[in-house]
Amino acid sequence: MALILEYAIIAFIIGGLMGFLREYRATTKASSFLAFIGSILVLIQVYDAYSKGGVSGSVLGLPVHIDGLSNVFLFIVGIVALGSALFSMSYMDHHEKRGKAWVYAVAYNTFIASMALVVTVNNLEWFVFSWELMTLSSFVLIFWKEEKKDLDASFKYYVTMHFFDTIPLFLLLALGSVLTGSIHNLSYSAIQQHLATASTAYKDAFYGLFLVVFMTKAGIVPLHYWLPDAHPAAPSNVSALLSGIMIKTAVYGLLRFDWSMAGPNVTLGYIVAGLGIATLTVGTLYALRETNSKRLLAYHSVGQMGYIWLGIGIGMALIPKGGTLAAIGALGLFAGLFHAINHAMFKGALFLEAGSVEYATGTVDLERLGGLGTKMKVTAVATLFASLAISGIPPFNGFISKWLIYVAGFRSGSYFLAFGAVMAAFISAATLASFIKFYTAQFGGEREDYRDVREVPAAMQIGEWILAGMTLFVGVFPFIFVSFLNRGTLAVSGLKAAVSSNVYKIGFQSISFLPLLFIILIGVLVFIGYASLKPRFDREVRPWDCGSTEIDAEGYRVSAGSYYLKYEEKIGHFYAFTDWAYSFGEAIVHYIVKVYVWIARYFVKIVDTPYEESEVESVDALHRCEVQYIDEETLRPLVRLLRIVRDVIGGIKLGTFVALTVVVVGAIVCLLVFL
Amino acid sequence: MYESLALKIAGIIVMVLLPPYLDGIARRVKARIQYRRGPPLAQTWYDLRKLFAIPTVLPTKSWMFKAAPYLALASALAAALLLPYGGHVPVNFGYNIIVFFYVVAMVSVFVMLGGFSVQNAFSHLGSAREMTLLLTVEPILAVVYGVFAYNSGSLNLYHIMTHLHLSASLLFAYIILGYALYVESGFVPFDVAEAEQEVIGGPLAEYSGRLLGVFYYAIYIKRFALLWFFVSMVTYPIVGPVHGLAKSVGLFALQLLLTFALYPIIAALEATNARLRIDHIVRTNVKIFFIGLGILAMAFMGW
Amino acid sequence: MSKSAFEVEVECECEACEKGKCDSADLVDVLSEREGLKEFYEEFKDSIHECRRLTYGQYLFVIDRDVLPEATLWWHNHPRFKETHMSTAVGTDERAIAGKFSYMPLINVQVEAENMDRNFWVLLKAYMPADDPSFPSVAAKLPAALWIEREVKDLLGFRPIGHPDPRRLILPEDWPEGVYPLRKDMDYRHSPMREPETEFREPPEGTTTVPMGPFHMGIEEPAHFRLFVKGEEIVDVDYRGFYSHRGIEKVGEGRLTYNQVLFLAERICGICGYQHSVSYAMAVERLADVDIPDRARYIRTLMLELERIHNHLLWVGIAAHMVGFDTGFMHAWRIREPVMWLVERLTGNRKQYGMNIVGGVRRDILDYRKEEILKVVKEIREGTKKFLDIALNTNTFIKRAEGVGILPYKIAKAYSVLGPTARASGRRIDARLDQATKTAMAYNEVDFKVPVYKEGDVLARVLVRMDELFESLWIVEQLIDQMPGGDIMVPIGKLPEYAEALGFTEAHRGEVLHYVMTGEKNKVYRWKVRAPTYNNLPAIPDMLRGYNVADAPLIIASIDPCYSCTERVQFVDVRTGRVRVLTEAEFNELSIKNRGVF
Amino acid sequence: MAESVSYTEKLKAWNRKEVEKIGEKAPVTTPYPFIDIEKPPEYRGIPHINPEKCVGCGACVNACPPDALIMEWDKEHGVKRLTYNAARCIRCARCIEVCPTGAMEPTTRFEIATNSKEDLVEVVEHRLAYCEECGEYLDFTERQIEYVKNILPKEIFDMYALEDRMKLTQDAKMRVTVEKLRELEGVEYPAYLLAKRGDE
Repeated sequence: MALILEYAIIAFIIGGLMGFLREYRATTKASSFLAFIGSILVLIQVYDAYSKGGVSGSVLGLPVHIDGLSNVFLFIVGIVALGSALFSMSYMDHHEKRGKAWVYAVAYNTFIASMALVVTVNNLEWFVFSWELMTLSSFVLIFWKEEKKDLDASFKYYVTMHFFDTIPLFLLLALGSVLTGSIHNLSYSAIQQHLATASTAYKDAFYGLFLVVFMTKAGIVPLHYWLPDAHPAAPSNVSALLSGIMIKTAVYGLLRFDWSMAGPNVTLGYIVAGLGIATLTVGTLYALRETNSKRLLAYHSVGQMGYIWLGIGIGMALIPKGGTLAAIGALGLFAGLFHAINHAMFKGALFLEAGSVEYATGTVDLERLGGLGTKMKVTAVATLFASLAISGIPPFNGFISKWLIYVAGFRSGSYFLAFGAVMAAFISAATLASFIKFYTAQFGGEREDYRDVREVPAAMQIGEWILAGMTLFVGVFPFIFVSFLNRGTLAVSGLKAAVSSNVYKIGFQSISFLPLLFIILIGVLVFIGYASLKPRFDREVRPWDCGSTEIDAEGYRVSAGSYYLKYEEKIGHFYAFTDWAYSFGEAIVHYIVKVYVWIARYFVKIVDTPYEESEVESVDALHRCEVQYIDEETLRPLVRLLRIVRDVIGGIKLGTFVALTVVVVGAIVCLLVFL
Repeated sequence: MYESLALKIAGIIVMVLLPPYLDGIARRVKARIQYRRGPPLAQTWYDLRKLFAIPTVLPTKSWMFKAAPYLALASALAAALLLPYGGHVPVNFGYNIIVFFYVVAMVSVFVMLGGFSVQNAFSHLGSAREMTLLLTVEPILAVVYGVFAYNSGSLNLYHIMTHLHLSASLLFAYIILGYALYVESGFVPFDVAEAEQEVIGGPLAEYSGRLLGVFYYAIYIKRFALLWFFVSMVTYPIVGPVHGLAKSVGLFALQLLLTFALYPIIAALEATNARLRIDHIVRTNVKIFFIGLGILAMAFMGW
Repeated sequence: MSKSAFEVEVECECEACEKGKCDSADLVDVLSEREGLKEFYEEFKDSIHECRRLTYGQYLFVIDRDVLPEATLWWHNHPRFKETHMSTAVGTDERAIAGKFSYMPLINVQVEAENMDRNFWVLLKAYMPADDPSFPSVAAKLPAALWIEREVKDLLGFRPIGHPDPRRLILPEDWPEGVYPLRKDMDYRHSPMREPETEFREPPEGTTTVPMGPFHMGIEEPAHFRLFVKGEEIVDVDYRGFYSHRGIEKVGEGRLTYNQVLFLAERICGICGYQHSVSYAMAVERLADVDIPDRARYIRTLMLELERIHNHLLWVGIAAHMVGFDTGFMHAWRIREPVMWLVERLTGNRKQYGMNIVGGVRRDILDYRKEEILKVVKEIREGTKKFLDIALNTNTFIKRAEGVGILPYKIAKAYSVLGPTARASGRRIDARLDQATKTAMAYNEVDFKVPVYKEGDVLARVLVRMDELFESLWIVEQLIDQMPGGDIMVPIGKLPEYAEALGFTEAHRGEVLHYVMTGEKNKVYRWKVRAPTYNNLPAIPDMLRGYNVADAPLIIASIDPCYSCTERVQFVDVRTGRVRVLTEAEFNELSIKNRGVF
Repeated sequence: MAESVSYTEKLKAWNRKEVEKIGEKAPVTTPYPFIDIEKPPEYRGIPHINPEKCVGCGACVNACPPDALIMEWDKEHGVKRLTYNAARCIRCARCIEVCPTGAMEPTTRFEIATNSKEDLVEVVEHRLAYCEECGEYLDFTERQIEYVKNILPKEIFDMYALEDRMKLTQDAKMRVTVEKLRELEGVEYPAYLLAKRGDE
């Protein structure tokens, strides 16, 4: 049976082929449009699978099964890709001077398609294949801009992924083939069956390796160090995909493999919850002092990932206990999934908005931005919605899922998990602080620099508003997602969360919230207040500056870096400690790179290519080398071909070339594995 | 049915009319402590009436500047509507302690958004201080949720109020709650956000006339809501489940009485303290947060 | 008499000298009267043109302008005279008399702390030719001279060569170049034409500019502190003041008689007016060489101390208010109020007593009022004790005051910081005892201690002031007890022409200094007023740096700044002698008419 | 002073605290604009010119530091105008001290807030003495002359001679003197006197 997903994937492939249009704008617009079509098809597939209660089939020959859990994540893929694709149509004009539209077209569509496959395929081999494809295409997109620091970030990303993702995944493939006795029978059900009877050592290895894989991808502390560099490096529409979808695939993997496949594990649950607590604290408090808007958002991605992991951890830890606690655990799992969806929406919207500001002003530096509120009203309101949503202000969607996480945490009866809820509530305030800064530094006040700024094109506005509007819509009508999500929890744990919900109410046992009533009440109260105390305005004046003459208006504001300096000073020990941990992570990457280079040199010795020994010591040295991949000798014919292509297509930069090569190499490696 | 309606209406009347009078009481008490005569009790109302009559001077074109006071007022009223008045809740949109505090926090959020919408360093400084204050109070409140949830087995506001059982950790939690509410209300010594001598009114520096009046009104109602929450948390566990008109009215009277009794104490505390600096407050609150974690541990140990 | 005996027992042996009648004393006698004078004379022998004693304890050297910095620094950095400081300087348009301009630093030499018979004033007068009024700047090496050199540059058109910060200080930036208000030939028609453009320091990178003033809750009078902050921390400060410059010195010169100037002097400041009044009267009495009756001296001292008492209470109230401790404010002012009532009964007014006249006082203290004074003193002592008990036990207040706004001793000395601010930083100075106040006041006949703290923070300033307050109460009690009988004033006839003298008191903020040079017909030729805030304010940026925006009002208030004292624009019409305010139409007319001039 | 208590007694008895009847712990503030504030009897308020006593000598004008008192001569109308402006007054009471006739009277008034500035101005007009000889007004007022006549010791001065010459302008005086001299000695006008008059 042909799935709608197949058409979606085909749409993405065509989108990638749009790279053959030589003209920049035509390429980006056409490929974005096809990505848009593909996203809509994905969403139709989601609805189809939801209404049918799970579908199986094959997509281009790959075995696919869409159950409740897959469906949740497929929805995330669809909705964020939809907004991003619409946004890209105009946004990509901003990067016109960089050229290389075809690289973008290929990588962007490959990226979305691979993520759609990651969450739907029904076989570990194909999972690994799509996963690597996702990593590679995202890698290409991250350094697509080819600025020095972007290159560093992308290498950091790639090396980290290689070491903590690819290697464990290949080990897992080996483990799976040992377990099932054949490399060709790695479907999820088969592994599950064999795993059920396997020894604990197998299971532990399984748990541990997968945990590392997904921790890295999700940016969980202490393996989050790549994320705040990698996400801002990409163009904003891609950042939205990275933060909105890609790191969620790690959540999918966690649920699919570490829970659904291997069975729930209380200890692992506590570990996951603990990692979640650490992550949400570190990520958000780091975001608090960030002044680059995209880095800030990237740190928040880390922080919000912590929330999701906390929710899942609560579920994993409590469900095996049974009874009331299992119900609370199911609520935690439900809340975690819900937060994943919500995070995709608001974080997608926020990255798109950061892109809009970048598009309009050319900068993402919060220190230099300001006064856009009166110029870019539509973007401003969208940002406000998304900011309030991520800060968990009712009645936006972020509130509902965070609140359910608190409820699950406080009711868990475990000090550790309750502590998690306390930290979550605290971090919610920190998120608010950070987003008050994020919003007001860009849109508050008046600034002369940006007097001529105009609102971004309609396509971008619509792209933002699809996601920003969803934050409010889902916040007011959360019930529409309850059964959808409950299918997910059912698929994972076999339990439904006992969330009571109807059109105007969502709740758990006697704790409930009536978002519709709330928003109506606020509306009515604002109306009453406004009607009875209608504002009357006098003249317009300059802001009060104590009567001093000629105060420099540009400097008459608190710059984004100094909003919460006192607070940051007071919790300086925290920063010092985590900075240390961060540099430790950096050091690890550094040594891994050294090992890789050493291996490369070893290979080089074997095949006797002319490397200058003294030069190849670090990533930077690798940059400088004309030839910098280790598998050159084995792939010599292909490289030759590509070189010819490079010479034919003049003006392609080295980085692009490398990227392309790496994609091809990765694909070939996967093919080799598959065979 | 009718009695419920009557009490709800009484509650709404109280929340709308009483807050400025409470401020009037505070002013009288402060005046007495300072050996002054003090203004009439309705002085705050007179002030508000005067402010309402004056048109607002606009320092910016931003729509947020104009909308923020009304949103803040609506949030404050919404928070107050969520509390029980003699056992009856006027509008119940969230049977939930967390919802209440989030809605209260929304008042601060809109104050900040209003303050940040103008190009004025004083507004910005004040707003950033307000946020820092919120940032340090929130974890303390979270600890209190934890203790209450564990103690009563629910996060439902009324379930908590009626199912609390006495323990050492609960008493400590009450103390911490009182502290957190005092801080969140922004009374001296925690009035750093609007410190007149330092940042000339902070987020409200640019507001004038009617919009300023609306903001003040919202802040008075917010303070009232927080106090009323505390009063309810004290009275309900004592009185127990409410049935019948007499008991409802009695409870309502008790709540009112306690409010009137507590406000002078607050005023006295305000009058006998100097304003702290924001770093003092952060330090103190972080300390109290760690103490709170200890109390939470006590609660989970069953003490 | 022998020279050595002269040195040791100068007061009892030379009655004439004590009264300053030693005009005839020769150079050697003059130089041997005080320690250090001879040493100085030897050092700068070649550059000293004239050396004379003006009056008891005030020595004038006329020196070359080239050695001004060396001479000033010689005294200031003298290893034995530790607390010596440059009080201020006077620039005079002496073209009418000597055909030259003069610039004269006034140095308060402290040989021994609290010994008014050994300490003395040194006035280093340097003449400058009328066509080239310039002198080498002292300010590069001595921050105390920063402001005064900018002031003479503004008001008299002198050029301090090598000044590190030659921006305008007193005149607004739109004031036309080449018009110097304190020159005798100043044309009154010149007036500002444009919107003022003020020069400010460039803000450091990445900072927020917080304008503290001119109209700010935390500053009672107009002054503009431009704080450059990062977050809440103050990185740098710039100051612009003199918004309330009233040109009082100019008004006093030439037109008014010496007794009328006295009333003007009293109105320099709202709360320390009597200090100014006494200082001025003292300066005139000293140059006229008049001894005022003992009873007048006692009454003056009594009033001065009463003023100090209520000013310290006022200040502590303000300090409490600055940190939001309004109860402290209210109570401090409530305790203060009986003093005001008392003073109202003694003099006829709450403030601006109008009690002084050159040569004595105008109202006597009647006997039955003595009881009342004692009653009030008792009341205040009890009230203040209770107040301090409460305030110093208010944790939040102490937290705000402790360790905030620290002014190290070295900076205090370099800026010649005065009064309680200096004493809180460890400077042991008090003009009541340090210099010869015995001709106008009775401090040499009462017993009291000068409290000194070393911490240098705001709390130390609070404590210094409170200790002083109790000392003042004790002084008042002694004065009442010892009050001699007799006249309360002596008439003063004609003043000598072109005589100079200094008058000074220790106000509650520090040493108030009045320099008077008489002109013809009992008028004042040059009158220079230096309020203590003038020396304390330049040190404020140093106190503010590194602290928070929240601390700024308290730190600024902690020196008890009085801007109107410091900034002494109204227009004086020279023909009618009447102060008038120009209407806008007149203003425009003037600007059209005088376009050619500028 | 209608009260039976003597002024000194009143001075001694005056105590603001008792006047306001305020106890130890009671508020110290008063609802000021609604009640009358008791001033101490010594209070030095704005002075007031008693037109009956004023002779228009201008001693106060000379002593006044802030020019609150101004003297104007209006020779056309034969009026000398003493203007006192309370808005300018600094209440130093120097005028009271120097006034020879006690016309400047101290008051305890301190509230000078008003809607119109004219309320603050007191004007005393004196008739200038009239020169019987030349018909011009003198610099002095009639009262001044009366006053001088009263205080001069009659046994020393020849009052009649004085009265003759007092009400003359400077020029007239000179002329009279010269005429008298001529009467006595029979000489003509000195040349310089004639020349000067011709110039004018």
